[in-house]
Amino acid sequence: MSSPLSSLYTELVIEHDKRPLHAGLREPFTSEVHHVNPTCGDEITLRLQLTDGRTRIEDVSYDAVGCAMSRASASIMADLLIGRTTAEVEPVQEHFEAAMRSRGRLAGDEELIGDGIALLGAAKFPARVKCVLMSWKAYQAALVEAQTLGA
Amino acid sequence: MSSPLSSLYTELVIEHDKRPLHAGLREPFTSEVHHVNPTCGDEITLRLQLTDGRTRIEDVSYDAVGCAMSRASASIMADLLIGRTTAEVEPVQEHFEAAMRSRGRLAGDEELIGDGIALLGAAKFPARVKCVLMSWKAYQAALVEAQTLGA
Amino acid sequence: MSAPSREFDVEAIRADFPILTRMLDPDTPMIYLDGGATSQRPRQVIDAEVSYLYSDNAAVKRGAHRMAGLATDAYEGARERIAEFIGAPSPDEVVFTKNATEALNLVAHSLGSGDASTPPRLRVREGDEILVTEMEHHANLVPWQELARRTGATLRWIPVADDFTLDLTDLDSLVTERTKVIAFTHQSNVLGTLNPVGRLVEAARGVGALTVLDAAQSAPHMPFDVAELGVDLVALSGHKMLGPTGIGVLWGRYELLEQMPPFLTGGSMIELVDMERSTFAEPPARFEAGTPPISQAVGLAAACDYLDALGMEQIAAHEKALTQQALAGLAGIDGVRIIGPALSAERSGAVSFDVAGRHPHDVGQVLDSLGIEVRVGHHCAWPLHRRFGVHGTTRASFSVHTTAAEVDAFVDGVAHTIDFFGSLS
Amino acid sequence: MSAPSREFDVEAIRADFPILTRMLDPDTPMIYLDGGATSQRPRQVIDAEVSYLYSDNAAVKRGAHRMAGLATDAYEGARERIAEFIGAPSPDEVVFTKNATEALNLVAHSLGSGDASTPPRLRVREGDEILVTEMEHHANLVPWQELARRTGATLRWIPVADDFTLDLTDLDSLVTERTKVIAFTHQSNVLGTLNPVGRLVEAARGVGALTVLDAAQSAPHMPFDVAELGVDLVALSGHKMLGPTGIGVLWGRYELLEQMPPFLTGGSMIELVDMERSTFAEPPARFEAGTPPISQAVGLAAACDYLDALGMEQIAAHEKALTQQALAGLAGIDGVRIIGPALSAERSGAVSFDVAGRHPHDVGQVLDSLGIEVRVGHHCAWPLHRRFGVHGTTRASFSVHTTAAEVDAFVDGVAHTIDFFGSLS
Ligand SMILES: Cc1ncc(COP(=O)(O)O)c(C=O)c1O
Ligand SMILES: Cc1ncc(COP(=O)(O)O)c(C=O)c1O
Repeated sequence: MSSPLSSLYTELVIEHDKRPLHAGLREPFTSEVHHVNPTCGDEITLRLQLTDGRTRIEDVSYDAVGCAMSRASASIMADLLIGRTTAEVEPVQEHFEAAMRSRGRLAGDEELIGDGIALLGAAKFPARVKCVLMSWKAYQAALVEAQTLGA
Repeated sequence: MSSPLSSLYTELVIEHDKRPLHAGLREPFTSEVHHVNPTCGDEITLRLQLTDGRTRIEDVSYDAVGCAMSRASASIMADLLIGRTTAEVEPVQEHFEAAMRSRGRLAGDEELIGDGIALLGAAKFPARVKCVLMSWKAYQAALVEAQTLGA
Repeated sequence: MSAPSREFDVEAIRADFPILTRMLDPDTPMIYLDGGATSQRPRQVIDAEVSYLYSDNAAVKRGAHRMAGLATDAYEGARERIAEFIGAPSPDEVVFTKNATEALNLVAHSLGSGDASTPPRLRVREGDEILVTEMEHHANLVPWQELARRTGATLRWIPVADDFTLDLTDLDSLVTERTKVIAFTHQSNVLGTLNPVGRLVEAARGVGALTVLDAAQSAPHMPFDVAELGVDLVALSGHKMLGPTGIGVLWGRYELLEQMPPFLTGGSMIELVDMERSTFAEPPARFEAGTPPISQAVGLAAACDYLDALGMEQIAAHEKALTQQALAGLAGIDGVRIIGPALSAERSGAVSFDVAGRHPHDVGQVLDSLGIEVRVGHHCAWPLHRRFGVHGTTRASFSVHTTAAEVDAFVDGVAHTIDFFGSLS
Repeated sequence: MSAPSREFDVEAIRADFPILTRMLDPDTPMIYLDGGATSQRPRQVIDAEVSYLYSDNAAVKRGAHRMAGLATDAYEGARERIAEFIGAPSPDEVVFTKNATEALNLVAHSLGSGDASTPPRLRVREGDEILVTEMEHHANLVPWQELARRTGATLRWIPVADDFTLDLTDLDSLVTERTKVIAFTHQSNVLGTLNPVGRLVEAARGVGALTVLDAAQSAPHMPFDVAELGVDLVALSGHKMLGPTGIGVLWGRYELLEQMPPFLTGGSMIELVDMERSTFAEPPARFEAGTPPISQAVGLAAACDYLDALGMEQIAAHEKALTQQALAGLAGIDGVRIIGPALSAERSGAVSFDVAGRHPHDVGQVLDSLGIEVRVGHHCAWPLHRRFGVHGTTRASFSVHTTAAEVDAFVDGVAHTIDFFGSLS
């Protein structure tokens, strides 16, 4: 097997793909969004439950149809988000996106992005970057919706 | 002066351009058509007067705006048509068109097309063939109109 | 048309495609099995375009100078060549567009132009029906949805049966006196299925409906003759037939084109223009607003020369053999389900499949690591994928330059992919 | 952006254009003064396209394999390069079309799509007004006539004054609360006149109308920056800026593009498709249905590199000097009337003129016999020609590769033409 491929399908990715964390759609939720990747038809429905004046992420639940990368990404993301404040999560998201879009130039800070580090192999495969980022885009949209709904 | 140019602007062409025969719009007429060359904006209004059960061309009158070639062609055509039967004219038109479209391969039969021979220099200039044929197209359309009107 | 060569020498053909020697990384030669998305171009096509640009380039139609004459000859000569290639009775029936998608949009917009002087047969209005099929590429579906939305017409469709062919059981009730257009693909870009053109043309004629054929996937791969097919309008893409991007073709019967209102408007498609209104030129000029894809037309004509020199019968036979090989190979792999007819006799060389439990992106990724370039996703035929309960498929498509060894590598690659993911579990 | 070279070395530039050494017949070198219709292409542009085709060609966006990645990078890289060239804040504001004509049609059709969910500002309806000018190219006139016809809106226009500039006397009454769009050319392709963009933008803003700029003739010849111009939408053609045919550009402010309904529909512009309806992708994808002009985008990016390396300021200065030379030369010839501003400071290097008593076809023919390739006719601006009482004009247009000696030859050629016809009388 050529090495870039194993850098993509790491053990952690395979593990998250097979046994995704926090999967399924749960109640209650502050907002719900549905995102599609029109090039491949992948879909995610994501629910975000905020508490403490809409600053703390109490739950992220989702239903994701997609490739191993996109499913693993949703699982890793949910695990990173749950229990933190939206403010705490901001630098995580920024750093993760920057690393994913860096085409491999940014190594990624494990302190910040945790298991997300296992997804960075995809940064060298431009077509896969979208797969990985879809769940994060959905989170972002759900957050905007939750916060404007509350305003 | 390069020789293709003088083959185009022959003395006869210049003569017909300056003093066009049968020019102007006259009454009576069986049919009238208006033709435009959309690429250059040249225009001709042509009236056809048929007699003898619409078989004989009694008059062709016209108002032509265009380049030397197109004006000369209208003049030469009117002179060729007037006084003949539409049947007599058919082979003239066919031969003239064929020669004009031959890119110079067909020499042209002076017996048939008379002064039309002076226009054949344009056959080597594809962009000018349309100029020369515009009046003939107008005649053809006027003929069709005159004959369907009569039917 | 050049006489086709007697034997099909794939190695000689490959020498005409410089890109085929490309390495994806130092150890991985490229195996390009995505001609269904876009074909590679032989040197002859590129050379024709470059040599036009280095010697005859100018604006067409509008100029009187000699360069304009040379450019116009090149452009109109290309139109004649393409007319000949598709069996069009006259080059005036060949309209150059930017791709097959524009050709189909042109028809849909022209039929919905709302110009009151257009004959009723060529006007889609409220209450009318447009019939498509469930296997259409989005290019032959969305423009009709939009036409229906704009006009108030109703879109209906012929379903696809479990055997991957059109289900014509209810054809008689789907085609009604209200049907104005039947638009369908000649060959599915996913299933490979070849549709029964004659049957649909007959149904359309029975009610005076127009037939619009999407031939983007068929014309490059088999003998193709618009006159024999009996349809009214046909759309093609240059880049799928060894030609350039940026050019497509709409063919239409002249008597229809002549009555159809224009779509794109602007220079070179007019008759008379004043500030308030304009009248329009005869076809094909009426449908070619603005500066057309000139060098691309020259390239496309060279592609027709190239295809004809190989022989369309021979190309079809070559690709059919490869398809058979691929189908047989995939049939032997557990967990692979072919989405399309199992017999090569009923289909073209676009072979789509599903790998149980594996997303096509992941399948494509492993194949790519082996240098095998196949397409993954819904291939712009989303409803068709839904019909078969899959989110996407992996598709290999075969071309004039594909070898039996490449097909073997592909089949082995699919087996390897399944092993790869199995080993990770 | 590459640093512009200090001096403008026309001979070195000419060496980049192989076609310029072409002979029209054994004694007649070609003098190409028709860049206003279509420009010639430097070797660098052709090489960029060919090298893309020989190493990276594949379908963009749709594929996950490495070749598709390379092709997508090339295509999206070209979008970034063009965004930079025109000063667009984001590449997502750059839509590739087939030519400037399609870009203008796209806007006119999108505004008239009739989609009820579109904000009123982006919907042209009955009673609305569309304002154009009397000097428009048909490409920026006929699509608006057709939009008016389809929607019941009214087309109005700003007249052209005797000094060949827009007559803005009645601007305040021409721009009303009903005005939805002001569409105008940056630089007339006939007169050479540069229009007062700022003034028109201000008038449009006053009533909330959109501004659509036809920059087909300006962007290739001067520093051009959409952000500075302040307009809302801009149309460009690749083939007029040393790039390929088959590609044009629509630039638009993202917040407008985002709200505009699609025009052409099909693959790659959708979000979700089912048989009954579809939703659409974000811009620019929303406006790029089907396979785009991929290699042509690569060529166009190379053309931007080439122009920037010469320097747009330097190009403008070079062409201005030639224009001045031509205007001065023609002014000395009896019977020649310039149709356009007499001072080079107010205009570009498109010099149109009338020769008393001589049809432009005849003028062009004599010039062509001398190898001088100029354009004749109404240059797709028929109403403008009527305005000045001429059926057509003869137009010379100057490019980066035009030399002072060529302009001399042109001026001498015009004098010779008049003598030639004089001698025949
Ligand atoms: C001012 C102007 N606008 C628009 C166009 C149309 O450009 P194209 O033919 O490339 O669409 C042209 C060129 O003919 C032009 O000169
Ligand atoms: C069946 C079919 N129709 C239409 C198209 C659209 O072709 P293009 O993208 O060249 O417009 C394609 C190609 O994607 C196709 O496969």
